[in-house]
Amino acid sequence: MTTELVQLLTPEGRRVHHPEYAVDPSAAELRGLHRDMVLARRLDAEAVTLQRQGELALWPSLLGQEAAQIGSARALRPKDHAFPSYREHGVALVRNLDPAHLLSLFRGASNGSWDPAENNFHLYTLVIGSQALHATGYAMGVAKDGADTAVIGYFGDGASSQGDVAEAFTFGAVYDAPIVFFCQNNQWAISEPTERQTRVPLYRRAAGFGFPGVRVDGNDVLACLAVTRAALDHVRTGSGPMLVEAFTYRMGAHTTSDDPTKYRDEAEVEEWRAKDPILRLRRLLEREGHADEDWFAALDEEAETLGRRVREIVRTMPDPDPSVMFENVYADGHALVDEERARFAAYQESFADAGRSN
Amino acid sequence: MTTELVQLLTPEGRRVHHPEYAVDPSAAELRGLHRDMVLARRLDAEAVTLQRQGELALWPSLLGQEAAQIGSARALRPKDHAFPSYREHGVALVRNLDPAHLLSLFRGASNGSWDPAENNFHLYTLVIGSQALHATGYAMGVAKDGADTAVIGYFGDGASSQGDVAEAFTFGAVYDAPIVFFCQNNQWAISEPTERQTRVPLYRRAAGFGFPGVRVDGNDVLACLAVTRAALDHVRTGSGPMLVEAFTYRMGAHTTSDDPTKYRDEAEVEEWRAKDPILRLRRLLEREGHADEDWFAALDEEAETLGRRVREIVRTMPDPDPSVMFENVYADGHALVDEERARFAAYQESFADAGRSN
Amino acid sequence: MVTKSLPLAKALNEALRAALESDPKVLLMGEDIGKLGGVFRVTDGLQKDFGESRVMDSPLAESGIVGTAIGLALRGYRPVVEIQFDGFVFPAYDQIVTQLAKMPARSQGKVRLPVVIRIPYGGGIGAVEHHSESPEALFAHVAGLKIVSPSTPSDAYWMLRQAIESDDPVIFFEPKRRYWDKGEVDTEAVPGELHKAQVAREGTDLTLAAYGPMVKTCLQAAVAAEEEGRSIEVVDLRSVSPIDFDTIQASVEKTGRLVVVHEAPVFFGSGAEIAARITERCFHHLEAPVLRVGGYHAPYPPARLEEEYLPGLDRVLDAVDRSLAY
Amino acid sequence: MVTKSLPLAKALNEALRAALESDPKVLLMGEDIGKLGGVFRVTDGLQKDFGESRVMDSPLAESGIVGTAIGLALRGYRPVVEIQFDGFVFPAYDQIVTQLAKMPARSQGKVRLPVVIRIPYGGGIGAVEHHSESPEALFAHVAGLKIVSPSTPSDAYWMLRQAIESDDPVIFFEPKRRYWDKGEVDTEAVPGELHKAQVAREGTDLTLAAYGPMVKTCLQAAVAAEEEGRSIEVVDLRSVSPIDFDTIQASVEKTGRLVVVHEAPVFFGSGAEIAARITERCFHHLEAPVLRVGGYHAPYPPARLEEEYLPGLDRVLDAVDRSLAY
Ligand SMILES: Cc1ncc(C[n+]2csc(CCOP(=O)(O)OP(=O)(O)O)c2C)c(N)n1
Ligand SMILES: Cc1ncc(C[n+]2csc(CCOP(=O)(O)OP(=O)(O)O)c2C)c(N)n1
Ligand SMILES: [Mg+2]
Ligand SMILES: [Mg+2]
Repeated sequence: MTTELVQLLTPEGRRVHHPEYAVDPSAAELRGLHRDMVLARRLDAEAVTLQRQGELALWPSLLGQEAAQIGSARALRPKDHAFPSYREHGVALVRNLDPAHLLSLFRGASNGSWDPAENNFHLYTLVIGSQALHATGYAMGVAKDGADTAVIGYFGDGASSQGDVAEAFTFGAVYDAPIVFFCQNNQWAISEPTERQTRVPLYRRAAGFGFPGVRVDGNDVLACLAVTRAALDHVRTGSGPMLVEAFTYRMGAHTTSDDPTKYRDEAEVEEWRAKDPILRLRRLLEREGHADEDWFAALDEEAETLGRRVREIVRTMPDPDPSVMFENVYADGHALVDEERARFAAYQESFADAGRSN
Repeated sequence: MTTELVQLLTPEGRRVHHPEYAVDPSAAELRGLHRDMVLARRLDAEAVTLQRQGELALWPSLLGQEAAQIGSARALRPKDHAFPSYREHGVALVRNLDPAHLLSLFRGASNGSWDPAENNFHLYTLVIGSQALHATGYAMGVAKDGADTAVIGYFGDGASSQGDVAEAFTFGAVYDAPIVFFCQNNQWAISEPTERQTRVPLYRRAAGFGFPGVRVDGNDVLACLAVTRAALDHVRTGSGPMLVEAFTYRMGAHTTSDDPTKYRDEAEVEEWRAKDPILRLRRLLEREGHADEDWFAALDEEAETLGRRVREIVRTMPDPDPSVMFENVYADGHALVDEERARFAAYQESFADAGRSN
Repeated sequence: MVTKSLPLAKALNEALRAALESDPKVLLMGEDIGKLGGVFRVTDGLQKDFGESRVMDSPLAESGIVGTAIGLALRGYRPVVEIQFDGFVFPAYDQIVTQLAKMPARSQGKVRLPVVIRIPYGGGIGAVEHHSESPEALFAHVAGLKIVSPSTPSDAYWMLRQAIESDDPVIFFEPKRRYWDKGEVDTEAVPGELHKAQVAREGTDLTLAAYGPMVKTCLQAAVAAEEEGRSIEVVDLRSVSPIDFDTIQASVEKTGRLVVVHEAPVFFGSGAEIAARITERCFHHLEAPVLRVGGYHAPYPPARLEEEYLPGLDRVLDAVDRSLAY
Repeated sequence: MVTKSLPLAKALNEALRAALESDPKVLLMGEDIGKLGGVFRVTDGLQKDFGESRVMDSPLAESGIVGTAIGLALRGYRPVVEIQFDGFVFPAYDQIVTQLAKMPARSQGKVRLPVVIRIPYGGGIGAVEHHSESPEALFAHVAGLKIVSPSTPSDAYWMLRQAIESDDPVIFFEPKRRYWDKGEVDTEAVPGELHKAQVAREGTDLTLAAYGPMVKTCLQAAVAAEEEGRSIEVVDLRSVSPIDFDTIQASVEKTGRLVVVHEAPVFFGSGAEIAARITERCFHHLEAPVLRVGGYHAPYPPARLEEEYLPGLDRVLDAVDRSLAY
């Protein structure tokens, strides 16, 4: 496995040379990557806490996957488009999505309230694998437009088994669509280890569809940045898709509803703790002197501020007005929806009159 | 391509050595293969004619694919199971399925009237790709039973794009199912050439799912026999699926409803005519003296008899009784079906009484 | 006024051509729609004239077709998808009901998906299994979709153009056994509303409501009934979601009797919804229960039995008799 | 008599255990049903006791699960499939409606497919999108499938055992918000017929018909209505295909009024079919049109609005009032 894995930074924070992939970020860029990861983790941790306090319905934690998400997202150009699954809070952060949107979704106050066109960050997709086709179709459109834009589609190791993902590979390949399929192999699909989905490393799936695949150390933010950037450059040339498998680990539960002690050993988690993506970059920053204690302290402060903001957003988030149920189901109206909306309003009125509570 | 293609017999009917695959059929076996192919072609031609005469609703011709079908089917042991698509008339013949079943389906008199357990030949499946999963599930069952049985699942180049086929690859691989996926790449999916489905040869799809794939000359019955037999042996060992891509050509229209002049050049068809699978084996039989003129003449006679039998079957086939619509929808009955069946009978009765025709 | 006499399939072809001409964002996608022009030739000549980038032969994967159409719509395109036959829409069902139908609401209207899914549907052409089904009820239950089905070449032309212009996902069910029926098409007429029903024939004794292929059958039944002195009104629903209940109600308030006819199975079919709602709206006007004529609770039978399975003139007249007997 | 008080989810677990014990051909398949025991723990402990070969964690692909279950059934197995949540059944829709439902008829009965598909369904648990849907109507329209939904632990136990014993494909809808409700289960009682409705409470003024999660709501409504002097009969349908119209009819002939309640959208929902057929059967008995209470024609809303979307006590009582006002 190791030989197949692109790595530019060891768990100890030492740089490694790779014959094909390289990045040379400035000190400021390195600090930027670190900051993104720290903020993503803080946002995530706060959300987990809020869920425990009953403020959110659910939260899928990204813990452990910060490098895969931040590295890949930082490889995107502003005009590029990202199609997430449901765990890509780090990508959302890099794309400048207001966390209120994610929080409202997992609070159960919306099903995804943001405008994909605003940050070129598309809606979360909870049904496994579906978004791979949307991303591919989007990329097919980009190709038709002759635009210098690339698309990245995120999905998990479990998702790789869905027919939709295979069909996305076929459409992407046949239409030379500028899409990077970015698979975060966090080694678990809820309780199922990757062996329940595949016998061979997932990146190899690509070759059978006629495009390149590569496996990158998903806990190495530099490698994720370098490999994703190269992949985006590759697809931009019009030569069709590329698959990147980020080999990483889901450190937490699948979601706050899950109990991983039912199905996996703490020892495995421990092993991966040693490969922590944030610690790894911090070691590099320290070793190479790109950031000092003050900088780290300031970042901690910034993270705390973000945590407070997240709490504040959730605690002050109003419930939506029930009438929104009937809105936006159609653009051009629908007689039945109009009728039901009117009846619903009248029914609500009747309680206001009668004083009988709903 | 040629280097990838397993061939044991040239279009001129000369044997070729292959480092990995070999068969050494007796003269009788060689004649048997030839006979199967000739009979399959005759059955097919007769059905096409009958469709033109309005006796059948539709017929998908196997013309050109005789070697792929007979070679693969002859590789099966009696206990092995075949899951066809809708063009596998040659496989049906080898499995001893009464042609009346196929004819009744394409006459519109049944949707598939045979018992799969009788010949270990399953129902035709018209919805592209679905049967790949049934075959895989069956093979999973075989594995559970610890039986020494293998399963072969047929599908086309077009079908390779369907999500179900990819999912079948995943399930087959993950459960080590004894299944040979047999793709007849006849280079067309109705009007679409294989390039609409894939950028690379289809047999390579397998490696990305963790099992071997091989491309065989689909017009070479010896190679098809050898490769399929080896594949069946491979899957029988419990090491999971194998993919065989038989590279062949659909010489006729997609079905009798189709007009291929709209989308492909006669020159291409001509080119493949030179690679005819039957002629090729005949040349070998003649060159090596395994069969003489009398034998070929007797075979022609047998083929004519089959043709006559096919005509006879179709021309004397009764229309099913309308009441069969309500039969076998459920095993344990269903109140609504019972009610509708009774009403239908009463309604039919009323015409008998009133003399008003339906 | 530019009136031509066209078969229904050709009217659809002209509508697609006009849409491709008038809006560069319109795209056609589907299996065999390019060089072949579709198995029913509805897209005949369009790839030749508009190129492979706008008339795209797609890989053989319906979920892929609809899923990528959604992506193209997100990019600003207006894909018109062809599903080759009714029975082959189900591999795309998840993308249709979970993504296409819901994404606009999910995004609070920030995303609009102007995707049209054309489906030749229904029986009566002697085809093999899966080529004769009428699955409209399976889509009508799902909010976010609109479902229409024309019965004439003129409606075929205009309803398809309106469907393509709509910002909502529309499932466009084409009555395949009427593809070769000719009718006048005025390509400059100002069309009526896409989702309004039309009284196809006036009458006073009973209302027949139908859409798509069954409208013709109902009109024939009305003619036959007339000979027996019965005045039948025929309502061509045109739209299955929404259903224009106002027009049906107005008719039933006049006639007092309603029979709904469709090829799809009766159980959980359109007739159930219409019967339930019209009974609620017209409880004191109905002189007989709303009756339904449709397919049986059985898979579509082999072609040689389809005449027995499909609602034909006699079964419609039988229901008319039963209703009038109340 | 072996009676235990069990939560509904545990009753299902015991039914699966009993089925695995009594028939070596019974297999369980699904995502996360093994070590985890399913996200609702319905299969808890079963893989441990029966092994990985009989309780199979499957790849994440619903079409694959149902498609291979069909293959296993062809080999003589009796697969019981779990779909993790209602909203995730649609990738398997094609295999269910085109293959599972039709193959027995296609083969003229030579093939039988004793496959059970368990689906936790419905809302009320505060979940995110796709985890609260009620898609039963989308299956009931399809011939070849049977659809049931228990409302009590006892029915959960026995109906699941009967579904597994049936040689027909059965979609088994589990009322997930009632998983934790307790009830008496007698694992030795001789059960009634799987597809027969039961009068869950007798009454004389109006009939409420429901199934699955809404039965409890209807019983509560009946209690509340009693305080206002109204005698409500509650029919627990138990089966959505077939529907036991005889039992509903008998009730309506007594009460003269019917309100059908389900979580699924009203439009093209079960209530439509019941209203249409009962109106036909009881035209002269009905003193009011059959009314329907159900979901709106809108995607299931975000959890914080689900109380407004779901039919609750008040909406049921409102319909009762409206019916009685006729
Ligand atoms: C079609 C579908 N089936 C099942 C589920 C339930 N489910 C939610 S997440 C998940 C596992 C996904 O695993 P993976 O793709 O590896 O992503 P990860 O959660 O590890 O990020 C499952 C089975 C779903 N959301 N959609
Ligand atoms: C799901 C589905 N979509 C579309 C069709 C219509 N159709 C029938 S055959 C065919 C082409 C199949 O091509 P291929 O798999 O290469 O098999 P071949 O016909 O060449 O043997 C198509 C598109 C179908 N039967 N099923
Ligand atoms: Mg995972
Ligand atoms: Mg082909």
